[in-house]
Amino acid sequence: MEKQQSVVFDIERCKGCELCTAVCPVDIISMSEEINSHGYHYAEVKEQKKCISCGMCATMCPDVVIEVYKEE
Amino acid sequence: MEKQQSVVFDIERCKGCELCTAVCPVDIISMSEEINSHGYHYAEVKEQKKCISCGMCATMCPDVVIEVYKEE
Amino acid sequence: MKKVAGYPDSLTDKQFHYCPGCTHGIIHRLVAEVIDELDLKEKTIGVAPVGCSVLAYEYFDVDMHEASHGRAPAVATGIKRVHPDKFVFTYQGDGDLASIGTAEIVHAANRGELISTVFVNNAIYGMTGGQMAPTSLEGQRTTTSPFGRDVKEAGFPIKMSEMLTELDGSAYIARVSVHDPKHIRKAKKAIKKSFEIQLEGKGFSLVEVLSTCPTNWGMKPLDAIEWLKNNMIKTYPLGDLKTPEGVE
Amino acid sequence: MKKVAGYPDSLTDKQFHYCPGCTHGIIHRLVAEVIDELDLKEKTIGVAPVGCSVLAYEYFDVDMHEASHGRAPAVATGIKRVHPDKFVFTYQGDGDLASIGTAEIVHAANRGELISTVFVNNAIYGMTGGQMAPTSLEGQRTTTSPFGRDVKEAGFPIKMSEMLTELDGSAYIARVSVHDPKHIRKAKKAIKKSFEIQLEGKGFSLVEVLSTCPTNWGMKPLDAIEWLKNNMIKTYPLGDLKTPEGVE
Amino acid sequence: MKEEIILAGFGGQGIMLMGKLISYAGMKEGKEVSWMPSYGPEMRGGTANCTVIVSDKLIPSPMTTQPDSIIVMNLPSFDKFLPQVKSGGTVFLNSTLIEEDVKRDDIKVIKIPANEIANQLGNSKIANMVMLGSYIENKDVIKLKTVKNSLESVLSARNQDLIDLNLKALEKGKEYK
Amino acid sequence: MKEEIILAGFGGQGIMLMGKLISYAGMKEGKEVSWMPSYGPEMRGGTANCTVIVSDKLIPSPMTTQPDSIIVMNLPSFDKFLPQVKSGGTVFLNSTLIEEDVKRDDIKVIKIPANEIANQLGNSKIANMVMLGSYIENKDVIKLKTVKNSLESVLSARNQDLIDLNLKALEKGKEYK
Amino acid sequence: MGKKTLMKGNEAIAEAAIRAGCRYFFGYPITPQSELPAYLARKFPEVGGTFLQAESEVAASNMVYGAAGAGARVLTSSSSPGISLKAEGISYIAGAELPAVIINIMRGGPGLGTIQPSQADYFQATKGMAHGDFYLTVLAPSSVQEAVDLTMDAFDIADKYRNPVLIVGDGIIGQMMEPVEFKDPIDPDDLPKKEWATDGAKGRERNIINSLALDPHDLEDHNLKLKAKYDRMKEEEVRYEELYTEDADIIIVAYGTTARIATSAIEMARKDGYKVGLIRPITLFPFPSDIINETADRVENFLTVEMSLGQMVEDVKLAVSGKKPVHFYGRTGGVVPSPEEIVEEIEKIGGER
Amino acid sequence: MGKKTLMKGNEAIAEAAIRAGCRYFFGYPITPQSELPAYLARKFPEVGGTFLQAESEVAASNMVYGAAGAGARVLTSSSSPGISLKAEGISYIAGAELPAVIINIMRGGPGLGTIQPSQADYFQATKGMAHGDFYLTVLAPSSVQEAVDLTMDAFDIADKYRNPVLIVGDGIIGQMMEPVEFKDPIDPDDLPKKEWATDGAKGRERNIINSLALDPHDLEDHNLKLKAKYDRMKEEEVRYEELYTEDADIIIVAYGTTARIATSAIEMARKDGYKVGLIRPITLFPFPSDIINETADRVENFLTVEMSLGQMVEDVKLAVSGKKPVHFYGRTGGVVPSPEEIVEEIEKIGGER
Ligand SMILES: Cc1ncc(C[n+]2csc(CCOP(=O)(O)OP(=O)(O)O)c2C)c(N)n1
Ligand SMILES: Cc1ncc(C[n+]2csc(CCOP(=O)(O)OP(=O)(O)O)c2C)c(N)n1
Ligand code: SF4
Ligand code: SF4
Ligand code: SF4
Ligand code: SF4
Ligand code: SF4
Ligand code: SF4
Ligand SMILES: [Mg+2]
Ligand SMILES: [Mg+2]
Repeated sequence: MEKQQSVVFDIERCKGCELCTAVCPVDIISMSEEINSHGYHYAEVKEQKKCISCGMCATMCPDVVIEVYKEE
Repeated sequence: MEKQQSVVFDIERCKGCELCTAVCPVDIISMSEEINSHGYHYAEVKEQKKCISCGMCATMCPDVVIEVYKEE
Repeated sequence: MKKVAGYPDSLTDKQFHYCPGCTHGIIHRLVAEVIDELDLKEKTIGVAPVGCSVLAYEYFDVDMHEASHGRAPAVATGIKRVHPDKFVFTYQGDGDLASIGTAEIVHAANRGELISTVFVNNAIYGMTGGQMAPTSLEGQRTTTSPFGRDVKEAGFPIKMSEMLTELDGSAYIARVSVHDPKHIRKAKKAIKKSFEIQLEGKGFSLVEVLSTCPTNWGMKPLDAIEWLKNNMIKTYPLGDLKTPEGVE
Repeated sequence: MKKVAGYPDSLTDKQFHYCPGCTHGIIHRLVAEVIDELDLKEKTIGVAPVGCSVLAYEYFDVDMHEASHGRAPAVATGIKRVHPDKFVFTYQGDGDLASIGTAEIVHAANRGELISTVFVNNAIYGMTGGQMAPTSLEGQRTTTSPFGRDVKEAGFPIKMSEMLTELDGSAYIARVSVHDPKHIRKAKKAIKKSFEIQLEGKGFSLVEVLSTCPTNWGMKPLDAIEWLKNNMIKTYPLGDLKTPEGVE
Repeated sequence: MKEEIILAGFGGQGIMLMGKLISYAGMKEGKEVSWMPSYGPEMRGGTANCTVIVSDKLIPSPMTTQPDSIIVMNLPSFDKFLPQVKSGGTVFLNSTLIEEDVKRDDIKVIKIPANEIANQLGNSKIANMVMLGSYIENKDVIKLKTVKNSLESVLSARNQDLIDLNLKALEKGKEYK
Repeated sequence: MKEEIILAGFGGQGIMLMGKLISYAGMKEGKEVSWMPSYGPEMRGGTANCTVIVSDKLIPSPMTTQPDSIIVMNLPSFDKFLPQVKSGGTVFLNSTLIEEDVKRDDIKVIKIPANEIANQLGNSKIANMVMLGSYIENKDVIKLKTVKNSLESVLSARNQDLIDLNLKALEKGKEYK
Repeated sequence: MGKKTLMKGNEAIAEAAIRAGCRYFFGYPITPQSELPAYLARKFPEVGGTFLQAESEVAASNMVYGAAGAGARVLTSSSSPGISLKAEGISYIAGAELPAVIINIMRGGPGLGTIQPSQADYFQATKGMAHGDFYLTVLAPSSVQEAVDLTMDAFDIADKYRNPVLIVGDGIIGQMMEPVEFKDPIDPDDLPKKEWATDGAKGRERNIINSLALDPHDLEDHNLKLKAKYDRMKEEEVRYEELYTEDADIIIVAYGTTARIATSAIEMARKDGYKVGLIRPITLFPFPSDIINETADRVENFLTVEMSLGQMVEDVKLAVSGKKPVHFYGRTGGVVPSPEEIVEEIEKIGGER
Repeated sequence: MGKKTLMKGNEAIAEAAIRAGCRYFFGYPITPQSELPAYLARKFPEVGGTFLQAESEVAASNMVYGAAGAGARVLTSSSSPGISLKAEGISYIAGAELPAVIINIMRGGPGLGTIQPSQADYFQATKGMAHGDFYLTVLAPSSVQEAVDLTMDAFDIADKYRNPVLIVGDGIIGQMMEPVEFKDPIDPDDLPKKEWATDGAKGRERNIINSLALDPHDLEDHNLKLKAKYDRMKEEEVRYEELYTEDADIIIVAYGTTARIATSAIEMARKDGYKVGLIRPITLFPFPSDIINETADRVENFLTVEMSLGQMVEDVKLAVSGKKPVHFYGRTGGVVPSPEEIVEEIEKIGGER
């Protein structure tokens, strides 16, 4: 797990429901072109640095896909 | 059935519960010394003429023992 | 001489099997009188419960269906759906309605099922010999609460009628008592109203009647009447709890 | 970097079997987080229902008991009576709790049984493929109400939580939703409060969580969230319905 | 020795207690015993009856269709059980409430005005003890002494003051043979 | 003639419909048919499969453990059903999602890049029809004409506009042999 | 007879019920029978039928009890655990002598089990459904067409005997699509009036629907009356199918889907020279004991195949009555036996060829 | 062993449960078993037991399910219709492999029936209790003393096999008073800890109580494991009593109260020269088939006597397997057969003497 990132997706758990995308206040979550082994287009954040570590996405995610880290 | 009487008890139905006795405003209902075929001391009114045909006793009787008649 | 009180038409002439002073008998008479007054005898189907009034089918001189314990509202639903133009009522005890039959009465009420329920609450299981009912009072001694009902362990006297008012399908819910002639007359009015609610298609209706069980309360009939008056009514206040116009 | 959101300790690492976007998953996480926060993991016994969350026993990393359909409160009662010092919760759907299990939840509440119930109301039978639930909304199309729920025939959306407030044994009843992060946080608070109520021995507690079923509602997950927000909350208003201090 | 008894009467006449006393005494005297109540859906306040068997050997059926004795305290019970009594058996009847004549000559009949006596003793509830006294006296099944001792075990504590009265009733009953 | 087919893939790939079309056409052509879905507790969004049998005679078991053909549209299905295919049977595989090689030489393998073609036709949902087109062409079980007619009966009315697209997909599938 | 349509078993049963004049359904959702109520919910409005989803199986069972008592042709359907919950009500329905049709699309048990095909409710269906001495007529179709035909018959049998009829299938029967033809529909208004039903005692003596008897002798009389009905069913209603029995020396006894799989197995085994035949009970109660007993005189072995740990095999043994060995092969928990497995059993019995 | 006391069967069973270390009772009132819960309600407080009157039999059954899963020795009791309602829950308890003791004081059925003695729940008890492949251990006492002894054993058997044990009696067993002696009480704290129970996963892997299996093969494995238990019961738990069998040429098979009545009948018939013996099954499941089968080699006739239309007689026939005729005599609906009636049946079989 890349501890440098603010927001980490366990993409194999992601079911591509898009709920996280709708709650991100800075709108940086998008769905990948690729599918995971279950056939789902998973969620990803490309511009990690824009993330404000608000945790909204993790709060909303029904599949406990997301971990969020904050600068201490 | 004696139509002359104001209040008529079907004594074979009476179970001797005494509920009627407590509600008669003129307090004329008493329990007989005799028992009916079920072994109950049944209710009776000895002073029919005192009856005011108020129907309280019949209203209270759980066993539909009592008919009440009123002068027309 | 004019008859001012007597034997209703809608009762068979079979003698009740109830214990001396048991007010089930009064309630039976009231139901029969209302059936007479509303001229329902030839369009009524009654549903008897399992409980002391299981033999209700022997007394009401109408078509009767003896249900399984607690399921009278489901049985009545089946009947009413087949004969929507007929009058259907259930007669149920507190064990029947407030314990084993909880789901059935709640859902019949919630469906606004066009049936009328006469709910005889005597705070005990009469027929089976005096076990605690969900409606038994706090501290009440019964064979299964021999040291008095401990509400912490056995739960609180359940307020079914209040609970049913919360459901959108219930149109009329009332609680009455039969401990004296005045209240008996009120009880009859409530039963009549509840039957009319069905006839008018307004929804589910239920009248809870506080009733005695001298035998299992271990009291003389007159003492039982007093106990009802002095104790039960405190826990179960009387009155219209819900009418088509609103909740009390 | 400090972790501000992540995987709760009280969840196994087994992936949920729920459909994409099904909010059962959110509710699972909240329950696990509360178990973590109250340090209950080693004293909890959870009861799973029959419904989509039947496999809850695979997810909560605590002792679990899979109940029969609707009877989780009875199963939980059995467990709690044996282990009064342990924490016992049930997790139940609306078919489970508000339909087949009506009697069990009513009486657990009335007994003031010291258990906490998480009641997931998604207005449908998810697991069996989308039949009408007692909580389905008026006009809602389901496989068993294909022309929309007709309240005259099928009854009204049932207000279980409101109904349960009428019982003396219920100490805390709340309704929450998980349609956005703000409400999710509120939901968690309510769940935590309900768990604490049990720990404090105050009585029965229940949190009704409005939840989605994108699959059987026939909607995309995001649309389902919207539908919940715009339709369900109207019928099922949110808030604390009953607290130990009083009824709302 | 094997004695099969049916005891019957109105509910409230203390039939069951009477049966229990016989069983209890039998047990105390080292016999095999069984006590079987009718628990049918008889009309409330209607009749009650029980079957008691006292035997030297293990008791196969705890029911009987041919009792050695019947103790009957009201008319319906008399009508119902009289025909069942074994030839050579005994009928103990409460003659206060049963005025009928016994139309069988193959059995012994003992008439006890039990309610009358009980009322004389000041408590109509102990008519059963009068009957029991006569039974004990006439049949060599259990001893009066054992029954007296048993009374204390069977009657609940708060009825202890009734015991004296009961003993009196038992003694009175002995007079009817 | 008796043909046993297993059709399998992800939920949402139109597996069940494909099977129904074959059955329906078979029935129309006067054959005995059966269609049996898996209804197991597969993970939601997981795999779906059904068994179709078309025969001249009454069909005994509607299940098969040795299918004559399998039509597999994703990798898990390919892995699961490939070993079951009867020797001499045929595998129709969706080569867009199944890149694996078939390691059996006793069966015929037909690779159809079904998703690719479907996407080219503008709707990924009709990959199943591409597979079906190939199946019809390669196996002498049902006629394309019947399937075309059947489409109208099987697709619900509001999908009527999809029919054209489906027909195109069927035609495209025919090209893979 | 109409034209052939391709239909799922569950839906076909529902359509058959409509055609049998059934207009009342009370049930509670459960897999794998869900398409049945869903079909009725869609179709009943067209024919004025009443579809009601009950709050539970217990309630559904008692709604059926009420509706049947009120004189209607009424249907309920469920799957294994749901049937267990309906049991008390079914005992009342049988006790009160009411006609009703009950469907059990069986799944693996005990407990929650699986939703896969099973026949492990045989004992429940034919013997111990609930307390007391009563039997249901139990029908076991092995194809969608037969499910349709038996459903229509079921309502007639129920009315004829005033007894509930249970149709047992499994997920294969329920979920499978096969071509079916339907008989012409019956108009419920054309059915004979049930004089005993509760519909308001207008111009007649009142009717009472009841299963209580205060006096045990009355109940015994009633139970003997029930027994007379069951005996009559044994005379008049036994149904079974024989296949390849003429020359057989091994007889497989199997019902429902298992019978079809067994048929495949028999066809395979015959190719290898095993003379195997099939007796397929169509009525599980009354059980076709006589034919099995007679057949026992001329065959060498019986093999009962079930999706259970061994239930119907007891009835087969009772019928064979020690004349010949009765073997058993069963799969359980939702596992469906394959023809190959059955062939192996045949080989074990018949010896290697 | 203590001194003899005179006790009602229902109360004696309750006392025996307490002495077996049972501290949890969940039940719902029903006649004729009412004295059992009433006794516990009175006595449990003295030993710290929990008596809870459930809202229904369905709830009671599931409370037992919960408490058994939580590791307790737990009891429930009911009578026929109530047992029918408990059936689904019992299937779960058996499926989840939990120990529990269930009492059925049977009454006449079907439906509401009567409250008089009956044995018409034999099928339900031994075979078709509910959906799925499972059995209960079924014990049938014929005296109050035996009811006491079997109740204490029942808890041990339940724990040994992790399987529910059902004790069947009838109103005679339940209502009758007979002298009884009790074994010394067991302290529940001395019982071995149930490692599989749910009591909060402290310092161990978590425990799961469950009857669901997603994969039918897993469920099949589970069911085969259950079957292995049942087979072991057949090896280790069969109990019966023989009386006058050495020289008998007619064997009566009867259980519970009926066996006692049959004993009276046998004693009467022997006086008339009929060589009649009794085999009394004490375990109805596992059924004492072997002894019956062996006995069939040396006697001429079997007569099964039941208070039913004929249920156990099927197990007798299965055991006899056609070797000798199996006759049946039954009373039903709450009617108790008299010894005289049974003697008549013996005469019919044995010929006038
Ligand atoms: C399924 C079932 N459970 C239990 C019983 C036993 N039973 C008969 S009546 C009754 C309750 C009676 O109480 P209630 O309903 O309050 O009526 P009451 O006799 O007091 O009028 C019970 C538990 C039964 N007959 N059926
Ligand atoms: C006794 C019984 N009846 C019915 C079922 C079938 N069944 C399984 S889950 C379920 C209802 C699911 O709905 P809900 O409780 O709302 O949970 P959801 O799936 O929506 O989360 C039903 C009816 C069953 N398993 N057991
Ligand atoms: S933590 Fe907040 S800002 Fe970062 S990705 Fe998630 S929702 Fe967006
Ligand atoms: S909410 Fe979770 S499961 Fe859904 S898309 Fe986002 S990360 Fe994936
Ligand atoms: S009618 Fe009135 S006055 Fe007359 S006896 Fe009855 S209660 Fe008394
Ligand atoms: S109330 Fe009725 S039953 Fe009671 S004593 Fe009076 S007349 Fe008799
Ligand atoms: S037991 Fe109670 S409720 Fe029943 S008849 Fe007697 S007094 Fe009435
Ligand atoms: S069916 Fe509905 S409730 Fe069940 S997992 Fe899918 S979305 Fe969730
Ligand atoms: Mg009551
Ligand atoms: Mg739901």
